[in-house]
Amino acid sequence: MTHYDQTDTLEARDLTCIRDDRSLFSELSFTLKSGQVLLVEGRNGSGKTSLLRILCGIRQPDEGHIHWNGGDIYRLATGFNAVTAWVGHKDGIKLELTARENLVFARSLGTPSGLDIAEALDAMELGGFDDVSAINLSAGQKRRLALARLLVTRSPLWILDEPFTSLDTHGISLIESMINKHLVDGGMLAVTSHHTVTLDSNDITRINLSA
Amino acid sequence: MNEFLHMGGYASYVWSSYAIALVVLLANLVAPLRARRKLLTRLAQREKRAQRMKR
Amino acid sequence: MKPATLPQAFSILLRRDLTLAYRRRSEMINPLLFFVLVTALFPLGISADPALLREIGPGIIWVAALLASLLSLETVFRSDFDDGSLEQLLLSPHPLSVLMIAKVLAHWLITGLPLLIVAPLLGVLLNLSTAAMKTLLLTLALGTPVLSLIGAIGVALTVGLRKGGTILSLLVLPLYVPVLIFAASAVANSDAGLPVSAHLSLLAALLVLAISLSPAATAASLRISMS
Amino acid sequence: MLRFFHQLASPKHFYRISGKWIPWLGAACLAFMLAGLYQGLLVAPTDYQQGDSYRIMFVHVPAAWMSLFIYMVMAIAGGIGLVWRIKLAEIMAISSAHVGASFTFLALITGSIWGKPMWGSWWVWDARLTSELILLFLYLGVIALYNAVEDRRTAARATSILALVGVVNIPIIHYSVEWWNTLHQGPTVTKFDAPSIDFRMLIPLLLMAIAFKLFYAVVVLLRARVEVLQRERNTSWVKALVAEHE
Repeated sequence: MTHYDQTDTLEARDLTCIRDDRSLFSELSFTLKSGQVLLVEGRNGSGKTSLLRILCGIRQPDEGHIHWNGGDIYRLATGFNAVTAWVGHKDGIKLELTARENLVFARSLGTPSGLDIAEALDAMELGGFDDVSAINLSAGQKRRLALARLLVTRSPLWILDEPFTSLDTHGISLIESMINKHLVDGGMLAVTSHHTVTLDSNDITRINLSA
Repeated sequence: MNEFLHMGGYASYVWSSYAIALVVLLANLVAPLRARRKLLTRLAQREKRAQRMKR
Repeated sequence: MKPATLPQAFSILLRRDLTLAYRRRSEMINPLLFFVLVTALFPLGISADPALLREIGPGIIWVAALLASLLSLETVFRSDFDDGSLEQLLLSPHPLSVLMIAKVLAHWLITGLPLLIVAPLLGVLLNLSTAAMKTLLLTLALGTPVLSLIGAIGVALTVGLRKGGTILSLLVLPLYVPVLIFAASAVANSDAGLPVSAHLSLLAALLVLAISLSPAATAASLRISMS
Repeated sequence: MLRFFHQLASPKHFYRISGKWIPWLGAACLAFMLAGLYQGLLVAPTDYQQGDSYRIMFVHVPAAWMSLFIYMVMAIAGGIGLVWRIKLAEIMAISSAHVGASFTFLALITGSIWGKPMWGSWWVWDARLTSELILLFLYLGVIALYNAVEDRRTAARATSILALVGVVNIPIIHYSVEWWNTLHQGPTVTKFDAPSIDFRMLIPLLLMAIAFKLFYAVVVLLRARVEVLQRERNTSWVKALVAEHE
């Protein structure tokens, strides 16, 4: 239903990230095309999260550039934000709001995907929790609610930081199938994960930051 | 000479102002110099420690 | 499907913050109680002489308003930072400075406006004349939004810091001085029957300046603290 | 052109060049200061009104000028560092904060000492002194923010924004304090103007002003060099320097 433009490309050139005057990584270059996955691995503190935060534009690289379809993502700014969906360590949901209210707000911060709230909640097996205040959800349910924003918005580029944290095996397979569908639709994914990620796509570029 | 020091009766005001000015200026001059020396010795120790760890 | 238009996103964010505040109603009362309590302390500390209170009343109320607004500033970004929704705001397809206006407007409606509602009570406590009371409300109406707008810059700069609150007052209070001076002197003047149009127009000028400049500064500060 | 400027501003290059400049600047500063002191304390005539206490002006006024001047430099350098992301501009901005605060503090202290014989009290809510006091809080805010943020780069960029916000507010604060001052005390006795400026009083004032500017240049370069060493401590040229230093 949400078919993405097959020619989308995200190109990173000579990325360098410095923390406490020590470079976490330098001269990092890669290209991500439609349907491809970038898997970022490495020990804790090796800069996995920093790399993803640079990719989505929250943090600026100390050196190097990132281009989306040829345009520098800092010049594109809100244009690039419109095609990107970010789920970080924190869920990004308000505990005092209900599941539906959280998703309505998440949808207003992106391009609506046409999937309505109830359908998105069902897809995340949160059906019936529409009017439950998020504070009463379990950690796994909150994580799935956070990931549900990916269904209510249409973003070719998904950037997920440890998406599987606090998910049980059933939850993990649910998310993996969602990702597979996204990739089949021509979407792209940059992800970090300690769990082994079993995805159908064989087009996975691996970057190990503590190599 | 002591008439000069007397400053027409305002000696304490004038000289205290100039003394404070001197102290403030010197403090600003000494601080970075001391900081540089402290940093260099700290970096030297760090270098020594790195050497020892490598062996 | 097109992304939500800017006005839609603006109103959704504004409504979200107001709903959140409504669901944490108890917290909304704190700045108000602080405002009344601080004002009530001054007569105890100085004297109950009505004439004296009437003279220093405007200054007391305005200093208390300043401190109450400072106290409530933390809530503008604190909870969004803790639960991660601040990152989502930064990555929205809408200009961040406009979203900042929504955040600050919500903060003003939640904490600034109630000060106006309580002010007459304090006016009575400090024996202000009706003319002074009227001007007090006018200056609060013009001045408290400026406090929220400038305060938002300070909060954006200190949101990531563990003990951000302590230095927030040091960053923001010096910038509040012009508002305090024009507002308090306006109320004092009207008490003495003098014209206050100059003071109010200066306050209005500060408000226009704050509305045009501080959202962009707040957005830039947020991007830096979140990076 | 910017590419060239970016190259020039390479930390290693800056460290070497500033090392050469500092002795000359220091000597010039000393020369001007001695000349200023000589002119101010010996040559300038006694003022018929204030006697010799007005000589405090030769420290107070240049310090007040410097406190404003350095804040402007800090804001501009910070702005450049933010917009063009030039590391050196950030370093110059933050290296100016402490010396700027010191000059502001000096202006306040000497102002209050100068005021004592004239008005009989150590502090008078005079417009200029009050603005100077608020400026001191602005400086302390910048320094406090820089120390509160862990990551050096974020800290430098946060303080640059604060300095820019501050510099926009300085004229507004100054105007509102002037307005407030005329409201309460009237523009009479507390005017801080120097006594009828006799030409021989103007010379020391300018000499001291130049001396203070040179002093600022020396101190800001010294502090910037320490900051550069700190930030570049993992580079080979700093490691070589450290080895040399032992």
